[in-house]
Amino acid sequence: MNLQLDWSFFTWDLFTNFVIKGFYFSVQLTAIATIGGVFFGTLLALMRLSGNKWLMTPATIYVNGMRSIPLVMVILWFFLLVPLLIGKQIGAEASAIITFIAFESAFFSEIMRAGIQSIPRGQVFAGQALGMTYSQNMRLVVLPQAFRNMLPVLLMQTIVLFQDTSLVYAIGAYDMLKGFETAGKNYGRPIEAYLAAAVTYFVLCYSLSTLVKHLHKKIAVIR
Amino acid sequence: MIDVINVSKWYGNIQVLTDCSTHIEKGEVVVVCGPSGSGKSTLIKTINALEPFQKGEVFVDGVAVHDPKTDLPKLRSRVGMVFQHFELFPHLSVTENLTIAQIKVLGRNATDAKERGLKMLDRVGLTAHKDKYPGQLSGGQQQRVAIARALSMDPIVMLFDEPTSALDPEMVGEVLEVMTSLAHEGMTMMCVTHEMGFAKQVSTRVIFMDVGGKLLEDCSKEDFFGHPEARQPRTREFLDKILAH
Amino acid sequence: MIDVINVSKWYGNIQVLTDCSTHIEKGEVVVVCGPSGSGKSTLIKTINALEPFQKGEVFVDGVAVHDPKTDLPKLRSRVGMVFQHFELFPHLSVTENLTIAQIKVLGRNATDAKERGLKMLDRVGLTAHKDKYPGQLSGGQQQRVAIARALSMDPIVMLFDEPTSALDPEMVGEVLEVMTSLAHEGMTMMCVTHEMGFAKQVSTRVIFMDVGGKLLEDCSKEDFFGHPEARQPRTREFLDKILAH
Amino acid sequence: MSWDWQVFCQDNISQEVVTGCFGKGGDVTYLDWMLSAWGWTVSVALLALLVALLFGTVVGVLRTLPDSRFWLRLGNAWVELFRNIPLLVQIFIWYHVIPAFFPAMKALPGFVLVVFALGFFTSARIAEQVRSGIMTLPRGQRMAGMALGFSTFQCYRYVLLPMAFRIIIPPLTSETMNVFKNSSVAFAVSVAELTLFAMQAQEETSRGVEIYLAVTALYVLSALANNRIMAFIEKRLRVPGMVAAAGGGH
Amino acid sequence: EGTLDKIKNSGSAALGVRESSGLGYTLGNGKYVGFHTEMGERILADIQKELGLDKLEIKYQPITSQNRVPLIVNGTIDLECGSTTNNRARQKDADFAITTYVEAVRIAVRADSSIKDLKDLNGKTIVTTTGTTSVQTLRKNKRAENLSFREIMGKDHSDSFLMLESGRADAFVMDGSILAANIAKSKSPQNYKILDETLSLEPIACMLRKNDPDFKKAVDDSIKRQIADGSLLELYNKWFMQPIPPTGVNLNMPLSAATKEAWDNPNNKPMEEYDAQ
Ligand SMILES: Nc1ncnc2c1ncn2[C@@H]1O[C@H](COP(=O)(O)OP(=O)(O)OP(=O)(O)O)[C@@H](O)[C@H]1O
Ligand SMILES: Nc1ncnc2c1ncn2[C@@H]1O[C@H](COP(=O)(O)OP(=O)(O)OP(=O)(O)O)[C@@H](O)[C@H]1O
Ligand SMILES: [Mg+2]
Ligand SMILES: [Mg+2]
Repeated sequence: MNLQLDWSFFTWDLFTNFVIKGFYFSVQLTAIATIGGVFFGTLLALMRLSGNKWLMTPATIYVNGMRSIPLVMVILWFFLLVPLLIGKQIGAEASAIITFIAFESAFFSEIMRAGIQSIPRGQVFAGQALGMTYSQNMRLVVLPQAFRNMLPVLLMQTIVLFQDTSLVYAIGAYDMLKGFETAGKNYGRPIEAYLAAAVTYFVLCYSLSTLVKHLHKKIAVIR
Repeated sequence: MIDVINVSKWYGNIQVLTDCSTHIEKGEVVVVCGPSGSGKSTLIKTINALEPFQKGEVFVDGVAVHDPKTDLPKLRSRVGMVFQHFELFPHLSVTENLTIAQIKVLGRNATDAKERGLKMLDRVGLTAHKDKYPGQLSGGQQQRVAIARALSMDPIVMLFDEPTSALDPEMVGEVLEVMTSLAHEGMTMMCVTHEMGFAKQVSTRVIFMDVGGKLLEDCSKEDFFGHPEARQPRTREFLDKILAH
Repeated sequence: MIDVINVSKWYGNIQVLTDCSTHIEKGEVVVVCGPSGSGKSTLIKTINALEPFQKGEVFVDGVAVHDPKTDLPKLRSRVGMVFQHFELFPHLSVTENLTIAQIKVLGRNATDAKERGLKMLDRVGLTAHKDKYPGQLSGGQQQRVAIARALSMDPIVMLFDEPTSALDPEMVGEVLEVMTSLAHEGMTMMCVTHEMGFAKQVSTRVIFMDVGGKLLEDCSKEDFFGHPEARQPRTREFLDKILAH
Repeated sequence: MSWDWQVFCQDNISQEVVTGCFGKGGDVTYLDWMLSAWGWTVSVALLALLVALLFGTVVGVLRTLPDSRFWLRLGNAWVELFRNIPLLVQIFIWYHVIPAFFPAMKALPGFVLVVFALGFFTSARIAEQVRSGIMTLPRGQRMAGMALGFSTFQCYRYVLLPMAFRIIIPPLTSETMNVFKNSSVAFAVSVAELTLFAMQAQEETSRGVEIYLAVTALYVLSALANNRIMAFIEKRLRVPGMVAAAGGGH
Repeated sequence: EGTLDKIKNSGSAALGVRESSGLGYTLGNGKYVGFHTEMGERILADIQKELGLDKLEIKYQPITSQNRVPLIVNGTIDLECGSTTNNRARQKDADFAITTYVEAVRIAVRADSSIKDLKDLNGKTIVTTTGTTSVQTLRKNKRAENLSFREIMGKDHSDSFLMLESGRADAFVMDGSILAANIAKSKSPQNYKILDETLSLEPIACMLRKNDPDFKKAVDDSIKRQIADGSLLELYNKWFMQPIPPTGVNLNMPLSAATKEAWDNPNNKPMEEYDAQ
């Protein structure tokens, strides 16, 4: 074994200088994109399930298009094209947030669509039979159940999203992985930096998924 | 109270209701039976417009169900419906199941809704379970809650779609009991069921449907059970089969 | 042929079988009934080791089911089992359903297996459907295929777990008919069922279980149905309920 | 910025436009290069998918075995390990850290390592899907198989997996699309695939927009082809008479 | 609206900087340093004076080799002082200030290596970094000298260096300043050496938006001022001849003849014209 690790550079200062800022950004981006993605994703899912051609077709094209382009390309395109379209510059951070919401909406819409379809048709009938309108039925009966059913899958996508925030390197934004990388480069210790990143990501993502599993057990629909 | 006039329905090319007509008076208890896939569920669902149909007319308490201008949610809120698989909302407690539609649809305030809901829960004998979730109840209990939920909307008519066929045999009785007492109180009811005991005991009329959604019989229970010779061959064959074992 | 000796089983702290003992002779037809959750399915599944148990002994044709050294797949291949929800393999055609276990488990060649399978299919009257998939059959037909599948393994005993309770009422008859003819041919059978007509007609013995997996009754059908006064109160209550409607 | 699509016809050394757009006699135009990069992308993705399906199925099955704590734990550990660390970091570890412990691995080209890294990463997700596919099957199916005398292996082979795979084809389609997209990390270990091509070619030609557009189009094309193939498989495997494969009802 | 007006109106300027290159890098926490980074700050200070602004806020925007040209074109950054080679292709999209540093593409090997010049690379494995002009340089030399070697590419410079360090590659071909920086920061700098041979020369200059002659003149004037009063040389020595943060290593890279030549005759010739020499 010829791997000598040198952790001497790995001080608290380094953490506060390089990693924390990226961590905040990653978390912020993940949180905003998850909330926005679930919201718009649900709308897209409802459009796709509406049975109305004028709603279904654009939603389907949007979702399938977004899902077939690598995220890093979406980020780049968004960053390059939107200023040309609106004739005004938007910052890397804002651009990243908008891109992630737009991109994640496509993924969350697929998840929510499966979730909505997993609710037995009888539930919809029951809501209707009680006199609920379409939107009441969705809000009070279908979506709460769909959301509970889909929580584990939503979680998995959120973990992917948290890891994918590293792709913002393409437009010069700064996330947690970038923090570790930059530190590793400037101190000439990339292996140590990557190992630290692996451990940090693992601990964060694993805790997150454990947390959500507990939450899911709590709010899961008792059948 | 309910008028079904020449209703036909197709799924694509397949006809599932053929020229169905019937009339139900206030206080009548009508049992609908027939082989699987004959369109019993479809027929009963046309009455509160859960199933749209292409031809014919349905009136409930004078309201034209087939009219696109009719406020369907409002109509449905006045027609109680009970399903084969209960369809309680599993993410809501029993009390919430009983009150949510009263509050969101009828606009009752939470206190009134709860009072009304608990009264109906008491009627089906389940007050003790008011804070449980549907998943924590047995099938028979769930179905009784479902009946209470429908009743708490103060319906003018109750529709039942095979309310006991998903139940363990021991629990069938407790649900039929609630239905029987409802009938005795004068509730207008339309029930899809194969419980011939119930039909014999409480129904005023029996409708028999055959595949393709045809109403083969529509007569009083006395005629239906008392004069087999006057029935169609298909009806007799069906009755023989289900009464045999 | 089958010996169940002091079998007990727990899920965690909850006891689901309590000291169950019974003995079934070759050619006997035993009906098991009792309320939901009383452990009927669990008991019947201990016999072909689908449910492990912590205490007691089970012998099938002299083979010790509880012995860790027993070749369970081999034992199971000699015990036919029919489930409430048919459990045909939906991705295989009827013929494939009938032959796959013969080929893969018994090692028969494809021609023999097919011959045997089709013979059994004929026995349940479904030869015409041999190339269909389970999803294309009605419930009653699926259950009959399931019986044929079990029979084509040449079982020494057949276990039935509520074979008719998921069926439309009209189809119950056709399945019971097959079972009845099997019984008349001398097949050893153990049936969990609530079809009391079937029990009265063909069973030799009736076992009644109560919650907690206790065998409350284990007597001849004449005693069970003919002498209600000699039965336990719980048994009488149960019989009253399910015979009432 | 103005368009300049001629850039693809340039020779990658002299930067001169070649007639016919394809290089002759060992010369390479950017178009040649891009097409070969596409080939690498497809190769990495397909091989990684193979690895992922293999390991994902095994691990997914391990996590559904009745009463076997050990295998369950092992399966869970596998999934958690490979899905909670960013792919890029995993690749780095495969390439730089693990060979330090096993020097023999240094001889392996980046291509092989990336196939395994991407394959294992994806296998965690496929294992989840396989597991949930098996779990959605009615419990009675396993019972029925065992009652007929199938061994556990036979039960999975003939009864559970054929149905589970049919059920999970839609999420599996998404996953295969992800593998194509994720294959872009292969650039980190010097596999000349599309992303590496894009980064390098845009640097050399300064026609970033044209290069990225073309590369995006190739990714979309791959996804589309992938989607059609999966739809074809789904159709071929569709069981007659079965509606709502996901085992709705009971 | 010219860039000068934009700066005047907004009271701020966006400076494109590098996060880890020989001429500019970050200390973390939003702090960017290095020879070209500091030079860029001085240029902006001169512009502030010229515009008569009390205050000029510098917005640092870290850039990568993939996005720097689009960022200049779409106006995210006003001036980029990182390590961008001035070449003809880029000149179609952006303008360059006068050359302030002439980079020599060179070869780094392990100290105990028998490789002495380009020809010794025959049959060896060479690493370079994706998205750099060195890849092209290497490719040209490969054909010109009729060499056959295996070429691998690191994701970034530290990755490439790691491949040299771990023995996956026999040589690392890259800009001299980057090689020097990576060696200096490594665990044991004495284990590596940079060969004397120069594979090509590349002029490095600040980049700015095309067709903005006023802004270009202001930038060029400031650089000329810095050359003339010797402050640029001082700055050079600060970053290349003295210990630098964060670890306090000394790169020890005296001013090259080519860079000196560029300072003495301010110009913005693209890379292609250097090749011709
Ligand atoms: N969404 C649908 N698309 C096509 N055909 C349908 C649909 N829903 C129902 N059908 C068909 O309509 C016919 C009538 O169905 P319906 O559910 O009303 O029968 P039923 O008498 O209630 O049967 P069961 O006793 O099984 O509940 C059946 O042949 C059924 O296959
Ligand atoms: N996997 C399990 N974990 C915990 N408890 C279980 C499990 N499976 C069954 N039980 C419990 O064991 C008891 C007996 O179950 P079993 O299915 O044998 O009853 P049954 O008599 O067949 O009922 P039914 O008529 O509903 O089929 C029930 O109380 C049930 O809740
Ligand atoms: Mg029905
Ligand atoms: Mg049971």
